[in-house]
Amino acid sequence: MATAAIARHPAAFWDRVWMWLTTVDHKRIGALYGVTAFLFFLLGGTEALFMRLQLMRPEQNMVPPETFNQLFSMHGTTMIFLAIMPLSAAFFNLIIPLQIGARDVAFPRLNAFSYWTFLAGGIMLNTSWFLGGALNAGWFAYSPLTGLTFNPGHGVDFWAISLILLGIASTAAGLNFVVTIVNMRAPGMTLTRMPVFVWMTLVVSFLIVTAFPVITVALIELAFDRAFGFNFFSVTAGSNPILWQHLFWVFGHPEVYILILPAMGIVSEILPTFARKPLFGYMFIVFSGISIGVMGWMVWAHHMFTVGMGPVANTMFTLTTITIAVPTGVKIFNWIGTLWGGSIEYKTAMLFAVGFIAMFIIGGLSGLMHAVSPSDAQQQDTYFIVAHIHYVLFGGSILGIFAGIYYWFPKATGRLLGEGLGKIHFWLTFVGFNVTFMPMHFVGLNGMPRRQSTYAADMGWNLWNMVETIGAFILLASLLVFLYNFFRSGRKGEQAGADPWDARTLEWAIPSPPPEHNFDTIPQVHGRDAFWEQKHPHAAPVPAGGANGQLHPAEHQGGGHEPIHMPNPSYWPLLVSVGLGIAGYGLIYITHRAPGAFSLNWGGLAAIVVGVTFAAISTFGWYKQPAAGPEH
Amino acid sequence: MAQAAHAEHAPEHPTSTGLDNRKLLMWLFLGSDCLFFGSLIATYLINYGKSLVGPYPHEILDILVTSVSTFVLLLSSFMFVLSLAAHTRGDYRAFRVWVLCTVILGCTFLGFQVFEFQQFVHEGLTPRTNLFGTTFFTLTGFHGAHVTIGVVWLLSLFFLSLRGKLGPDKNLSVDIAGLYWHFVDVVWIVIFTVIYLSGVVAGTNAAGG
Amino acid sequence: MTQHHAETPLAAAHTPSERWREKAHPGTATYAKAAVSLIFLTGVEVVIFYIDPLRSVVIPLFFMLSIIKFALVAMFYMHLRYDARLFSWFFVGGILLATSVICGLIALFKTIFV
Amino acid sequence: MNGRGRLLPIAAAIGFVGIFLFWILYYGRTPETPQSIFEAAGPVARMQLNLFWWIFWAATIVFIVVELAFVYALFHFRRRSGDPLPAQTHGNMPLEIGWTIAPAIILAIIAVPTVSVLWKVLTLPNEGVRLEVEAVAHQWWWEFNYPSLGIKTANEMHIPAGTVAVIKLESKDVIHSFWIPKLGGKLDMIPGQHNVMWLQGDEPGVYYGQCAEFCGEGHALMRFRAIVDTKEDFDKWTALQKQPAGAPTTGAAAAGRDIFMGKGACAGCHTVRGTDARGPVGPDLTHIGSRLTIAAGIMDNTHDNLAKWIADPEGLKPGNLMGTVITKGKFSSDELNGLASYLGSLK
Ligand code: HEA
Ligand code: HEA
Ligand code: HEC
Ligand code: CUA
Ligand SMILES: [Cu+2]
Repeated sequence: MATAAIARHPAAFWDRVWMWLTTVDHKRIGALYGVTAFLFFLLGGTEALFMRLQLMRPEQNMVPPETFNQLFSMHGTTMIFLAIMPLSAAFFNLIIPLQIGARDVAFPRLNAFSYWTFLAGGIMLNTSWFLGGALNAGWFAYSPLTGLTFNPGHGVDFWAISLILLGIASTAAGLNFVVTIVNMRAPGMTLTRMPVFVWMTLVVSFLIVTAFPVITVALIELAFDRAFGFNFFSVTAGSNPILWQHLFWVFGHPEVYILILPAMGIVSEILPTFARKPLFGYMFIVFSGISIGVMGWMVWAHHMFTVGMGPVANTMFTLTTITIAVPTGVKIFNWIGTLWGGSIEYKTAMLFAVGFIAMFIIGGLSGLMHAVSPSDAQQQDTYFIVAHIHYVLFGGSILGIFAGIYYWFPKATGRLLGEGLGKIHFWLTFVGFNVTFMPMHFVGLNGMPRRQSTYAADMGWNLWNMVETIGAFILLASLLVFLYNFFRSGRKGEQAGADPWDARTLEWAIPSPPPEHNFDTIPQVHGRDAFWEQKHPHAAPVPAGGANGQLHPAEHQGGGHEPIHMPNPSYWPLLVSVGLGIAGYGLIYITHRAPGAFSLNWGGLAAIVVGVTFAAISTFGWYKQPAAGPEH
Repeated sequence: MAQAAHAEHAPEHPTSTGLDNRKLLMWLFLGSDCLFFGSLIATYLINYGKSLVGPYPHEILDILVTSVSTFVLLLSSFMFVLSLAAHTRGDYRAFRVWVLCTVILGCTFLGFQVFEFQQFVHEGLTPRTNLFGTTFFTLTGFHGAHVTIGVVWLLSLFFLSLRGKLGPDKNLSVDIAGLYWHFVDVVWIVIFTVIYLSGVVAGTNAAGG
Repeated sequence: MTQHHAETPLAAAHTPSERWREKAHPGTATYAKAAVSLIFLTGVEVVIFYIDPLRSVVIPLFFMLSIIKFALVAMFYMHLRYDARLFSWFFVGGILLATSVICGLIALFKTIFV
Repeated sequence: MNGRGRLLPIAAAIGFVGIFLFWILYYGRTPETPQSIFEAAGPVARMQLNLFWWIFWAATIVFIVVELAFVYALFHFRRRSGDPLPAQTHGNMPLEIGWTIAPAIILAIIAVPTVSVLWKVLTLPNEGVRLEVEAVAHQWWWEFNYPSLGIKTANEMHIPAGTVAVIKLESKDVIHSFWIPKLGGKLDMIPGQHNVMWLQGDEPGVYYGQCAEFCGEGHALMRFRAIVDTKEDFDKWTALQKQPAGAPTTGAAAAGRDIFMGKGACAGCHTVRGTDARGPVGPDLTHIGSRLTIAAGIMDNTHDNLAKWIADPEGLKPGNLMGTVITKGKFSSDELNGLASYLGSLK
């Protein structure tokens, strides 16, 4: 950006680096999350491109099988844990405090800790590429393929330990956001007045804090088996390797709702804004979100219809799974209800939101087809599943996230993303997406299993695989357009002003980008769509209390001006994360091992001791440092 | 995370629910930790009776010894409520005495555990021996780790109080540490029932007919 | 949750700590009673453990006793009984979820523990 | 209303939905491919396919209705300059109830045939003739045993038409999945757990199968054939398989046998019944000459392909066990020729 200025003042550059390293401001942390996660998204996409190149034609040898296996394993893991989740976290950070009228999250330094730990986990996971090979067992890493016997390298260890780190980061963030949303709302912002995005974040945060401990346990068990020769998943010791699958999917299914609900929240914000109508059936959208979260816990074994659980279990899980279509349908129908009778303006953000709905329906319906377990026996582990996951994850989460990027970019930066390029980006994405993933339905039903490093030429899959690869390159083009737009608009995009979309929620009431303390005075909220009702008093239903629907500062005890305490910048969270990272590497290399023979690796142990000590000392520093600074 | 919660001593803002952020965080964390232990317990139960070689639970677990250590942990919880009460009253000397008692009892519990582990290894049960060993050491080991963290935490309260840094405004910090400590206690209640009492009974039933 | 939410200037009269001190914590006597009950119940558990004729029925009994112990600690020592309902929701929610996962998995693996 | 033409929204909606329907329905017309699920050749696959169509049409109707309404709204309610603020509706109770109940009814309709098929597929039929087969998965090939017939073979499963095959699935290492799309859906092969599935082929024919659970480096190359025979052919095949291996008839084959039993070290891993080769590690080769394919269905069983395979197993199937011992360049082309002749003669 201000490259010239920096060249002249190197000190200013380091000041800025320092500022970013020690920041506890939720907006900055959100930006860090966003940029980092987007880079990981591009990395995961690049991995996908290599897979598509290999699969472009039958019987190719461009990518050797072992590399191919690492590619899809890392692609899945990266997209889910390093791209979509942190991209959602970026929005939580940027938007939630603004939407609930708060100055920051409940625990700003814990928030910084979440980010740095996420970064540590992401870096650790990807360093495995250079340290002997990455995970090669698929993103759900079924045992016993991950056991030492079949997988002597370190890829699985890297995966397990970095996922534990990512789990710590996510759990910390989940705890933080539950507390923030429950406790930090502006006066008058009752639960039923919270924007839907806030609601979905709340549901997701609950899912995170409850689901992640389960995978953490599974990962610990896996890591212990591999590092110390424990027997959790050892068939020869009498254990049942299916336990891994259960633990993974007990987490894994809530996880997919962790991935989709934020996007649903984003879309629920965007539709009313551009249709200029309140969200249709607010309470129903909220309740369906909650019930999706709850029901998401009861369906995990639908990923295991073919492991031979028996007819009773398959029936149960089939029935619970298809039931989820009901609350999801309620959401979709209410979104259509929102558009119905509206006055819809197609800005790029709206295009992406609309694309989300159109594509998610397809993905949801194919999900329903998997849920029917007898015919899923023909679909499970084929490209039909791969089609489903991309329709819900790309057509759902990613389109929703892009909608959010276009929508909130002006709030975060003060500048609009270019609309012309935005529309090109959207249409390239939309077309490229369908060209890439729609044919996967066909090859899947024509019997192409997933995770194939190559396939025979006589199977009838050649044409569509070629089409899919072409689609993937259209997606590449669309992303290049987006990147160009992003950098161009960041520098010389049109000035946005506080409220470029004539929007509805509190974040648009303050300048763009928001001042460090967000709100000069904490607003008093009198209704849903608090800001909209201020701008359009005649449109607001008259509140029972006879309040005039105006946004005005909360009357505080003294009635006067409230002192603003901003949290101090702090490097302690970063240092704790660094400590954890060091300890993590130590754990990966804690033993020299071969099946049946383990000996302690002193280097690994030393790293653990150093890392833990470092983290402990930093925690103490954190503890000693006062949280809030002097008055502003 | 526990430390983080503890460390965040923001000035008291009024919150939407009137509840303190840190306390809310702690309770939520405990709810989350339930799932952590729940998964470990599920692992234990699913693998129960699946070990191919001994030693089996009923051959090796000593109910009497463990009931003593259970007793010790329960007592430590009692000590801690007394110390919280003392702190609330403003009686910091009593507070320190009770905290120290709690810590000592916690360490005693850990001592029992170390002793037990050593004993088992001696009798040929390591985490590598069989499924029982694997699941038993992991579950009780993670409980022990929680206790250890609790001991460190309580000790830090003790020293803070010695240096006069745990005044009336820090009552909540004591309260929150207590929640954690009692949680560790209730988890042990479950473990004692599942692994020790029931596990041994079921084992002898199966073995003895 | 909602009932804790004051619509107007928010709980302004109370600082949070006052709020939860409102309902006084139980006194030492109550604590002691709880402690005695806990120790007593543990004693009962150990005793019935050693009564051979009970072997076949004793496991549900263990579980009942431990639930009571659990509840005693949670209600009195963790003063959930006196504190805001929200705390109980968080905690009980976690417990229920964990219990259902355990039960679900046991059913799926058809392990008849005990 | 005049500013808001109805034609465009309707056309757009139909166009959009039409494109997708075309895409989705297209596969109904894809050429018959070896692993397509659309050509069911047995009762299990047929039940699953019928159910598939049932739910497919249900989903398609939902898709058409919802997307039509959606795209119609997108076009019909687009903003025109000078639009007033639209009516600020907040919801509608009857609608909400309606669109909660309607999907529930559709789901109930789906659930009934689902559960009925589910039980039929997952419980063994207790009538009719049955044949028991044991399928054992290895990284990355298949072993087939017929305990009642005393037969052991590899990579090709023969079953008689019109007979229920009860297949016991096992694995010797990691999890694999047994799948012959035209005969029925897959079931996993899990070490330490014995899954049982049943299949039946109506008509004689060769059906492609493939391992469907990711099982490591060679997963993509872990294929097999299921051969449904007429009753007579099956009996003939059975009789042949029970025989020990025949002696080599040509000179090249005899030379090949000597290498096989001797310096080639083949006998350490492979069994050829009736000879000294009793290796338990690799596929049973007693009647390799009678198979259609070699190396788990990745190549036709020809003399050249056999030679190619023995020359460089690692190159053809990276990571496989045979390649750890039989490395490239180990054999001269004469030796390869001999080995291939010998194996080819083992009809
Ligand atoms: C964002 C993530 C996301 C979302 C939202 C979903 C949503 C759903 N998923 Fe999906 N799923 C994944 C991500 C996701 N999934 C992933 C990543 C995998 C693969 C993992 C792997 O193996 O690698 C997977 C795999 C997967 C399987 C396992 C398949 C197999 O391996 O054999 C199943 C089986 O039941 C399934 C079902 C469903 C269902 C029923 C829904 C439902 O929630 C969908 C509900 C939506 C609708 C139904 C559409 C809209 C509704 C209406 C318009 C109302 C009217 C509708 C009717 C009455 C039918 N999914
Ligand atoms: C959010 C999740 C997400 C997203 C967005 C994607 C995006 C894509 N995915 Fe996939 N995918 C998964 C989640 C996701 N995926 C999961 C969970 C699996 C299962 C894994 C498993 O089996 O274990 C899977 C599996 C999977 C497979 C199956 C592999 C197999 O079974 O063998 C394939 C095959 O084509 C594929 C392709 C793609 C493609 C082409 C994209 C494209 O949309 C990608 C588009 C992105 C780009 C094209 C990148 C552009 C790059 C740049 C612009 C870089 C420029 C660089 C700089 C400037 C530095 N994915
Ligand atoms: C280290 C063990 C080992 C040795 C030695 C070995 N093989 Fe193999 N062989 C295997 C395994 C394992 C397979 C299955 C490979 C696969 O398909 O994944 C196999 C497969 C084959 C096949 C294909 C079988 C089929 O059913 O399709 C042939 C033919 C074969 N080997 C011939 C030979 C010959 C000839 C030699 C000696 C020159 C030899 N093998 C030595 C292990 C071995
Ligand atoms: Cu065997 Cu895949
Ligand atoms: Cu799922």
